[in-house]
Amino acid sequence: MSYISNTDNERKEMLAAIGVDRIEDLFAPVPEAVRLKRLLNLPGPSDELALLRHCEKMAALNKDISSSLSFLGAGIYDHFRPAIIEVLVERGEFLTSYTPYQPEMSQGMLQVLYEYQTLICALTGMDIANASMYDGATALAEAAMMTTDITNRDEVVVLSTVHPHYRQVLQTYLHWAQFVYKEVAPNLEAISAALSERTACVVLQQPDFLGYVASDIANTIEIVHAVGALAVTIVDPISLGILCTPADVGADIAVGEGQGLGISPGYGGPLLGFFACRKEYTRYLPGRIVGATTDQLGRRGYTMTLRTREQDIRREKATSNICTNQTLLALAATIYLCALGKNGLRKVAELVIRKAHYAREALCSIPDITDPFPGRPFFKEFVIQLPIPAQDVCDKLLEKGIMGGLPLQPYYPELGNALLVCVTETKTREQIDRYAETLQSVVTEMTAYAK
Amino acid sequence: MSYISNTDNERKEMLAAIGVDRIEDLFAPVPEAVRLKRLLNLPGPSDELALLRHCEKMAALNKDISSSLSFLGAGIYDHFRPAIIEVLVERGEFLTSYTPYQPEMSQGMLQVLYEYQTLICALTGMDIANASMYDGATALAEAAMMTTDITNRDEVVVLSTVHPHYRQVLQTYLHWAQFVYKEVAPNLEAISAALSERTACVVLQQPDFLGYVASDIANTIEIVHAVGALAVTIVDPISLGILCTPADVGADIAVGEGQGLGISPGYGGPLLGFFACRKEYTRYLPGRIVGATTDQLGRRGYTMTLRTREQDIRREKATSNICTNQTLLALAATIYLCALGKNGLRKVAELVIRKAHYAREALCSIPDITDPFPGRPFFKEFVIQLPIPAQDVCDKLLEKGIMGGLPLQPYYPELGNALLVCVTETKTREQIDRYAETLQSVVTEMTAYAK
Amino acid sequence: SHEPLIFELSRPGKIGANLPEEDVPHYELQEMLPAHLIRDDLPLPEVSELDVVRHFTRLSQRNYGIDVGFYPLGSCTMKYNPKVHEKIASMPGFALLHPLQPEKTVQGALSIIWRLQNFLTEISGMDATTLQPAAGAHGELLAMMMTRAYHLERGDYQRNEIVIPDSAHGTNPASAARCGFTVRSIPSGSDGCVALEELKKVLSERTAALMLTNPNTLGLFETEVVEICALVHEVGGLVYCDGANMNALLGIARPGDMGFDIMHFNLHKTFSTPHGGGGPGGGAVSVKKHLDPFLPVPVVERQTEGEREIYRLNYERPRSIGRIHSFYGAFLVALRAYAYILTLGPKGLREVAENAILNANYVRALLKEHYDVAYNSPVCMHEVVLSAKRQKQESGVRALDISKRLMDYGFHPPTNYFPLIVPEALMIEPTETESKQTLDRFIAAMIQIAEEAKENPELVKSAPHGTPVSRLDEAKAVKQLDVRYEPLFAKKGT
Amino acid sequence: SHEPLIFELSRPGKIGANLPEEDVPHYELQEMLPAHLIRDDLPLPEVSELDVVRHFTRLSQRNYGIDVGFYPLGSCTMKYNPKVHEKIASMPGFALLHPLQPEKTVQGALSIIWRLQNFLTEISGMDATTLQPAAGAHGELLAMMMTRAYHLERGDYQRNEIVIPDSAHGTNPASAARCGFTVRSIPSGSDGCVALEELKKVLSERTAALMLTNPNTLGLFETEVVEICALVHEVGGLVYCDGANMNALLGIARPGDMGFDIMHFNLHKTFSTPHGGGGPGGGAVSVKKHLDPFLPVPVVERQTEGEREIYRLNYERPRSIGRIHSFYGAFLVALRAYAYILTLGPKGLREVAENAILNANYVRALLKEHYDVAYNSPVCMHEVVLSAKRQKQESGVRALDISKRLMDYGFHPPTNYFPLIVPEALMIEPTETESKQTLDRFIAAMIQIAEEAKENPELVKSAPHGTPVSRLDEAKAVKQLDVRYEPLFAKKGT
Repeated sequence: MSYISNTDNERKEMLAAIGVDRIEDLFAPVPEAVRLKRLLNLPGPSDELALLRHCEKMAALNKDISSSLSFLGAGIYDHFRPAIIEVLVERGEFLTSYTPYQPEMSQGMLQVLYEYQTLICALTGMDIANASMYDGATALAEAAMMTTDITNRDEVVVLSTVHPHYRQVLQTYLHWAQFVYKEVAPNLEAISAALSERTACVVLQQPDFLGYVASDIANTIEIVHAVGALAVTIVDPISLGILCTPADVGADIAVGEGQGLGISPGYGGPLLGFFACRKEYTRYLPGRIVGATTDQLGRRGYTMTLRTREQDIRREKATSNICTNQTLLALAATIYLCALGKNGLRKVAELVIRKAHYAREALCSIPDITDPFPGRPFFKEFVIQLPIPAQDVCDKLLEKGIMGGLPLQPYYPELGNALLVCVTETKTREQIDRYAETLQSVVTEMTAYAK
Repeated sequence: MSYISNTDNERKEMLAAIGVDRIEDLFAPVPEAVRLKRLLNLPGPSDELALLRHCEKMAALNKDISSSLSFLGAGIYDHFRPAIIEVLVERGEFLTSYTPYQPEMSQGMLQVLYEYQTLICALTGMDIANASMYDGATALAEAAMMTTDITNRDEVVVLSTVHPHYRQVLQTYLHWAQFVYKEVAPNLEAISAALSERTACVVLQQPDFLGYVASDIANTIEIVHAVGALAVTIVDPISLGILCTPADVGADIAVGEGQGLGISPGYGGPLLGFFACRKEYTRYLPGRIVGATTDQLGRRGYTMTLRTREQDIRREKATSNICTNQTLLALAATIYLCALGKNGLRKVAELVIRKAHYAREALCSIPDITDPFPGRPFFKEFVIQLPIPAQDVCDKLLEKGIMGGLPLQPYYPELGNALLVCVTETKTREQIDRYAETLQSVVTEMTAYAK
Repeated sequence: SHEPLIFELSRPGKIGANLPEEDVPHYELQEMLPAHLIRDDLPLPEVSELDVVRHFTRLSQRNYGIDVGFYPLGSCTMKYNPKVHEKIASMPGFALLHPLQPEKTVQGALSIIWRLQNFLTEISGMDATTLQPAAGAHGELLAMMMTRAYHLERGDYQRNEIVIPDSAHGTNPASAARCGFTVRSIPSGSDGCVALEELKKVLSERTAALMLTNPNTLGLFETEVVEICALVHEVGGLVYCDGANMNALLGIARPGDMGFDIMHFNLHKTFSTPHGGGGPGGGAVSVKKHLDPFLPVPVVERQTEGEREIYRLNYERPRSIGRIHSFYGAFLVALRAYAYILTLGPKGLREVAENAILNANYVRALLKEHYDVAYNSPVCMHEVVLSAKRQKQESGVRALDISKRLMDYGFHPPTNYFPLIVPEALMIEPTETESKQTLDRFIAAMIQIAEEAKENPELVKSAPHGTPVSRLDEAKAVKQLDVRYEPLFAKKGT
Repeated sequence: SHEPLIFELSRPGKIGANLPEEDVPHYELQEMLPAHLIRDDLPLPEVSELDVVRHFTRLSQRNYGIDVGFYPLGSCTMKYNPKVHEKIASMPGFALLHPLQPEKTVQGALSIIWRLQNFLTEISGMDATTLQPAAGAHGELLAMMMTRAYHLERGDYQRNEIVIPDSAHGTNPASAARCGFTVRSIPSGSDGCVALEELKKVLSERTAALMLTNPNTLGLFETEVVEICALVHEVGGLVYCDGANMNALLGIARPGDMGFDIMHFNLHKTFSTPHGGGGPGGGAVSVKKHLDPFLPVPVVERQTEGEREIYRLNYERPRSIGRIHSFYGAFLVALRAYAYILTLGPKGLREVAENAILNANYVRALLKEHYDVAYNSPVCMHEVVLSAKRQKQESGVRALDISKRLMDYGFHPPTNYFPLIVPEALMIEPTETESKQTLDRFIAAMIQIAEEAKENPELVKSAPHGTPVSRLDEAKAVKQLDVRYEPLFAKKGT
């Protein structure tokens, strides 16, 4: 099935109307030398049922987080996704539309994006948000690039507690565009030492990659501003149900990953990068922005605006090269935030932090397991120190149907046998208890064996 | 969550507007003596995630026909259901609407039903179809009751090869309404002998419950007509992709189960009864009928019509008591029949009959298994005779992940160890071969053990 | 924008489905079937998958559902249908069960049926419940069969009359008649409820049962229900409760406690399964102990085997009235009702009734100056019946006109011209899931229309003005009956 | 009908989600977090689940997608998106995979990525493919990074220029600039294609790469593509293919065979994943062997361990340009593309290109008398660019007016004012999934509009007439910037 609807007869009629004999005549401009003289070497065709069966078979080769008990986080989270989201997002009028270049026929999605921008501003405390970016990491990279534009400086300072993948992506973007990437330890001295009149911005993550909340983030940002640099913070939107906003602590740009807002983990994509900043930087914003205006009869309507920043108008002088973005996921996040609303998001954030604290207590009360950062406040992720390599423990846990978290050895070898554990509102107390019991027995068994 | 959207404050405002203090004041007319003084003894409330987990757990206690290899048929069939059906049927405008009493706001569903009626006429060759019935069995019962009205006679003659459940439902309907139910063997002499001037109709099934096609059905119907009785036939809509229509063989009313037309088995419900007849019986039709007409500007539009047959208008003189019917499933069947169309339904029917014949050959070539009805033409179901009780064989097959079919002992003890096997287009040759191999090994093993 | 019939889009050779391949030997049809039984023509449309998707998407846009707006269709309980139920009902472990699978492979399904039966038994105050009926009217018919069986078994052969108030749903007399009974209609009292004197007049040893809707179709609770039941029982009849309006009673009062012997539920109404443009619904019938033996087969039962609970389908019920459905009723609808009850719990269910009543009374309070209230009780239950007789007298604007005009304000109209005993009836059931904001907008529209009826009656009489079609010629639809697309058949054989 | 903002529907105390219960000890927030980091105000709306369902259902009805009608938006390949792909992408075994799961638990996913990489390598005629880019422009940026890496590794430090024809998509120069390159634009020749003389003028030892779209944005195949690639290679540059228009080439010709070194795919365009109102898309970049080492990490590879095939994520790629996505690109989009390719197979893919070309030429043939064709080649590939300059001259009717007027006929307009080199451009890409019937209706509307432009230009200039809003004041949208709902924030702290 090629989803082509014309029949041979119709094709003949069309060729006649065009005035050629064969379809091949229509691609006469393709030189013989570059024509493919054979069929592509590909499988298929497949009928729908066979396709479904094949995909079910492939899916069955995976073990997903609904069939296992997962405490993996590190940027992708198993938050509760109300059933209404998928139903509404998959409505054909949304799903099969494209960039709303023609506002009169796209008022639905344009209004959604206006609502989305408002919600991102509400979460982050920022003045203006764009209509979405590819993911959290590229949103960060765009933010850093934007600060080089704003400040006309060429160095970006990044705290080592920022998500390792985000740092890598940032480094890639900066390096090949010939900017300078500088990584520093997350303390005021180290940061101060790295700052200079070349510093375009400093990048911080709150809560940081290990889940911890920096009490003194406002101070850090003050010293960043003192050298004329900007502060870019990466935030977890769910945490903003209870944590004060990036704007509250003085940040200039807030970015982050919106996957937790009602979007499937999807093996890491597609994701939803969100991007918001203070209004003085509006004309530097990458990506699409939707604005309200009026029509000829004075009726309120929505349209893409500030278009002269964009690549299709401004070409090499555009603020970014982004074109296709993540509108459908912005829609999902909008539905999520509206459904939960003020009370729901706060409730989820409170559930998360309480369950995470309950879990930390349960796990750290296991003999031989310690808390490497006692007293440090955290939101939904925290680190535990194991007596044996975390990867080995996780392998063992997996046999018992538990994905115990992320071994930190590859990212922070200095942390030894550390394991990053994530707990969200979807985990029940019983599941957390089961994890603790299983972990205890695994650790006991493995340390006994090690001895 | 009770899905109530008003807040306490709003409730207070509303009570004030009404002029009472408490909601309880509004049900003052409910005598104290019959008021429930306690909460209902029920579980819950449950949050959405917990509900989903509970339902997943309950679902996991079942073994479904996608996780097993099923050769069950007998009225409910595993036909291929294109993915578009569910997407379109679940659109909120269809899903959450109700009976189109107000045609101006219901043109979508009314047009769907007009198309559905047309498609049922196209399949059955009949002149008029209603907009749906509960299921095949009640559609049959309604048809039989309708013939008592038309003929003013009180006996219904039913062939014993009609689906046993359909016969039971028919008997229930007739018995309690004080009509006479007569069952006869499926041969001309027996039928002739049962006919009289009291016979309102004769009920036949084509293909019959055992899957076989009666070559002489037109002759049978002729002798039915000869005594002034009507012929009601039960047909499999998929078989009508290749079999001649009930109208072709002289039937007056055609009914059947539409589940095969793109509807999930759903543990037997909800189902889709379809109902069609010759136009001279139009005013006796049960159920809703949609007709085309014009609006005040002469535009074509659709509306429920012939409403004076219905219970809400005619009350005890109505042609039936049916009110809520199976519109959404009629929509599914409409989408199915349109998507497959002329070429697709024929292709499916051909696939079915070829695969069923392939399977019969494979199964009947197993030593000790015989064909009890050799040479009798069939469509997608057929009977095989086992050397040991069919139920025991099926139990054994189930252990190997195969639902082998329906043991006929409870329905037709005279058939001995007979098993009713159903093969549809969703079964691959490899699956049929696997069934045959497994059955052979099971039978070999069990007969060896029996000896 | 006009949407053509799918038949008009048809072009020879197209297909809209990607069907399985043929992987078995290609027998010719003639080898398998007698030639005279093979059809030559199959007049179905031929369209592409895109054609199908577009056609039905566009048709859906010409339809109105709860998901689009307020739908106060009285007696139909058009409340919000939770989306999570659709997700549950499409789980393969439910949707893909064959009804003839061995019982041990469907323990989850049988357990849900058994549990829902018990839930409904508790909610109704009865002793046993069946989920076999496919819809409410099917439940009524079942109740009539059981009524007959009950009397016949007692040797009470003369009981052939069913007493029904004139305010009843049409299904009541139709179901009674469908089971061969004679219907005795009784006029409602001046308060809209059953008048005991009228009832007494018709009760006799011929009375098989009284069918009573409570709250009745006027949205009024039958205050004398206990006395009514006693009167019927005194003459040896049964009392049947039409449970269409159970949304008003959840957790507040139970038909079983009022004296009813048998009742039906509309699962789709009270327990919020989608109404699907007219169905599928789901029925259930709950009965007192003395009617239990007559329940239709199969009955889902629980047995304890050692530590395990085993659910089974019991067919060994010699006094059963028999089978009434191809299999076991609308399982996937019952599943949604089950999920709904679990979600709400006992407190939530009572809140449903309370808020349904509150919403109806709110509408009633704010509209009673502008429209006549059908029966002037101080309060109503979950719905209110207004009458446009004032408007009709003053300006010839009828209930139908008001209904059509409501469409221009974006609302689905109430039920009109029912109950039959109310002239120019407008039967409004807001349901508990609608908010005060929505009700306020609806009330404002109704008041505006009442004004328009005075100031500009033509505007109302010519409504609706914004729908894809204006009022349809219903007479023509009957006279020039057009119930299928004839050109499809005209082409036959060509 | 107007739909309020969700914020306008908000009422204190409402909630639209049924959230998990608290089942752990109730620590106070202050016990867990420094008080100064706890926010006091969270200005989100408060609405019910029904409010949410209705609001977004109603908004969807104010939007137009392929499922609603013809959407010939040039350069965007708005073809039918098979519904079965949504079903596949929502299978828990795909949708619920965490990207940091151990490799042994995601073998199915990795195998699909690996297989799709190979499919695209074959389709492109290249040697290796990555699925890391989140969209087409992301792929372009990646290509620019790899271009820089390639030259730097060769010690070619002076190559800082990217040559781009003036007909190119805006993303091309933007991506080049984003990577720090200088853009050298070259004018198209009189035939709409790259003029070799113009190209030669700018090529030098500073040339890092030429970015070329083929077929180009005029819908024309660059007939001299082999010569073009050779010229660039001669001066040491790379040649990049913008694959946005690959729908025209599937199975007919391969960029790798034409001399391109690197190219990107838009999975959502060519392989029909839903465009979602602007995304998510999916990118892929295919390269020749000499660029393989520079592909971003991780790279999905297959190893054979004994009898088993093991898929893994390889990060040990020392010459890689690094990481460009949080994880591995848009897996669920790639999955749909994978399903699409399997469904169509090699023959089906070629038919896509053939029929896309046929459909575009059919539109072109029937409209060329009524509108100017931008560049007068005898045929076009998968899209045709018309110009309304005749209409503009004759009656002042512009491409924009014609686009808006098309809405009144129920069609989404073509892309307008692009490519920039065509005055009053109307860029029409019908795609292969549209039928002759639909094209005929569209052509008729276009001809009708051409008539209207002559007879009644005001009608066209004031279009659209049937949409929820008429033309919007874009200048006001910029001047009085209103990009969020301010009252929500005004209430803060109150």
